[in-house]
Amino acid sequence: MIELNEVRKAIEALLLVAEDPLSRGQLSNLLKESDGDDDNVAVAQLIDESLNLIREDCADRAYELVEVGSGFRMQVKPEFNKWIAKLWMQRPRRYSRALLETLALIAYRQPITRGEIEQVRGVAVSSYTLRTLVDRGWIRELGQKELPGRPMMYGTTRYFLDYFSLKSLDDLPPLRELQESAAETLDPVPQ
Amino acid sequence: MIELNEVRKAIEALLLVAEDPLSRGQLSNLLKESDGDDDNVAVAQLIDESLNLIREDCADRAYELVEVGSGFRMQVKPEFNKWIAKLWMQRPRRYSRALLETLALIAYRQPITRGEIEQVRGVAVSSYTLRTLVDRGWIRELGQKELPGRPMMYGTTRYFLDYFSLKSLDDLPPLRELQESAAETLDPVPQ
Amino acid sequence: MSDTVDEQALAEDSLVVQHDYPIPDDLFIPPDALIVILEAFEGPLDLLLYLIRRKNLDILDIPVAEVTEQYMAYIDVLTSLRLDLAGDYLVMAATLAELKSRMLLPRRNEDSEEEEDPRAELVRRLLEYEVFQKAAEGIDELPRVDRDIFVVSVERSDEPIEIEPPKVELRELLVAFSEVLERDNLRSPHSIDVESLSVRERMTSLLSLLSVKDGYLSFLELINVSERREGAVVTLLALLELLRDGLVSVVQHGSYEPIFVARTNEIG
Repeated sequence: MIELNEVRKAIEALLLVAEDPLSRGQLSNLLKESDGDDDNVAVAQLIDESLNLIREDCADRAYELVEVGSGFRMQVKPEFNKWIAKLWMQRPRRYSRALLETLALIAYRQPITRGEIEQVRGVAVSSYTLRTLVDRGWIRELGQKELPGRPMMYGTTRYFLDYFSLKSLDDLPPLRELQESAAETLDPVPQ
Repeated sequence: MIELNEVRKAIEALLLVAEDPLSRGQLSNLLKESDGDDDNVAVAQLIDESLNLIREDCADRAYELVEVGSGFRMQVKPEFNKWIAKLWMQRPRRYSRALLETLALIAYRQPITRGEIEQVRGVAVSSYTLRTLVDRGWIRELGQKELPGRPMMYGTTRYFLDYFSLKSLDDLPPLRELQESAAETLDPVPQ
Repeated sequence: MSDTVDEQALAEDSLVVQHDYPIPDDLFIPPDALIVILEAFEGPLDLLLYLIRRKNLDILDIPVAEVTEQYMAYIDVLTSLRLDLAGDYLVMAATLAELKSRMLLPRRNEDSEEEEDPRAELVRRLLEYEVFQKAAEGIDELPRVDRDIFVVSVERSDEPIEIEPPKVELRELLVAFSEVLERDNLRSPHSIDVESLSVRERMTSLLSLLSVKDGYLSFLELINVSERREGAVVTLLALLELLRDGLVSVVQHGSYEPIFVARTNEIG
């Protein structure tokens, strides 16, 4: 069987890399396999001791060990949120191309379903994108279309018009004009 | 100005959460803003001291502080990879020789056009290969070359360095050495 | 060789071939194996390098006749299997044939004492290609994120962080739209309808009006008198669009009876 300090570090590595929390059971499986016939009780004890060590060890560190519903995970202590907020603010404050294209398609082609957006864009539209647009108040659900699967239709909101200073959707440049002029007159979006 | 231990933990928090490595400049901006008129030199020194503290601190830990192309990141020490391998279900992707050779040419000969790559490889470079490399974020278009047809030139990205754990392009395995060793095994050209 | 084939599958094959060099010396090669081998070569230079290395030939003093013969034998087999040969292979075949004939010609020592070896250009290309073959292997061996390196990523705590959402300018939206249309045109060339946006907008507002009122609305209720004739036309066109899409249904109990409009589906 592996030694306590080794187990502690192995668990540390696993928790720091895992995308989801890891339960005691998962940890035990991950650690046992290496030897084969470890004593279950002994392994469980070793894991508990390691988790305690890690917990103590985090006292003077920016992260902590937290137990949530599905197991253990490492997370940054809440008092460091202000730094994280700054980091996020510093990031290029822009929406992704996927999001802008989705919004543009909804504006010009409403009412439009997710499938129809995907057809034009040629790639999947993430739920996250649509949720962001709804949260931002730019689009809304218009009801389901009478098609197999009853897909939701989306359209723009009044707030969308306000935000972009449009009196009505008619103020959006007509497609043909847009296509002709887009390449020449519109500079690349500044980064 | 903030106290060293506080800076250390803030940097720790930032590096643990950030999706990409953070450069000294980014760290400095994040830490300075809070006060406004901090002395740049003092901040830089504080950051360096903190980074050293973090580095020392990792001695008995499963992770380490590493500097790559675009800055600093925390990564699991290689000796703990065996534990993660069990957790990590996704099998590492293997890349075709076509893709790797194209990438190698772009890395060592940038800026380089598709035509120039084809000349060396003696075979057409598929758009698929280039697109995959762009999608992976390893290469980018650098602009068109002033030649007939204005072909696009390609170069590697900072992300390429990060992904392959290189601090700079100088860290690539030296090419000239390869050439010499190739020449050594061969007789001189008969005249 | 074009790599429209699944790159990943190809990668596995090529790696195998690269290390094992499985072409047997005798002439018989199982056709299946040959396809794999064909796909494993990255083009004529790769094939030539392989032929040279396999026989331990001196790359700087290539016996052109011998190599050409092997290369052509290989091409013949491929052709007999009716595999689509990339043009590059045929170009190389022509180059080799030309080299072979030039090597047969006696060297003229009149003009220059050291006339360049006719093979020089080919040798230069082979050496250069080999350098990058090795370089590619070198890159493949570099420690790689998610294969050899695992970056630590820790969640932040669940306490919300207040962040102002990014601002967007109308111009950005227009660029996004023209880009998506451009891509769409490239993929499936079809003309884009120039529709009146006011109709689209009206479709949206009719739909939400009908969902709010849940039930039937008379056609006249949908017409806003203050919008005058143009407004009525827009509403009518929008209604027709919605009808065509099966999103609304129109009911009239008899001639001259009021026309009612309803959403075809109940929104839950």
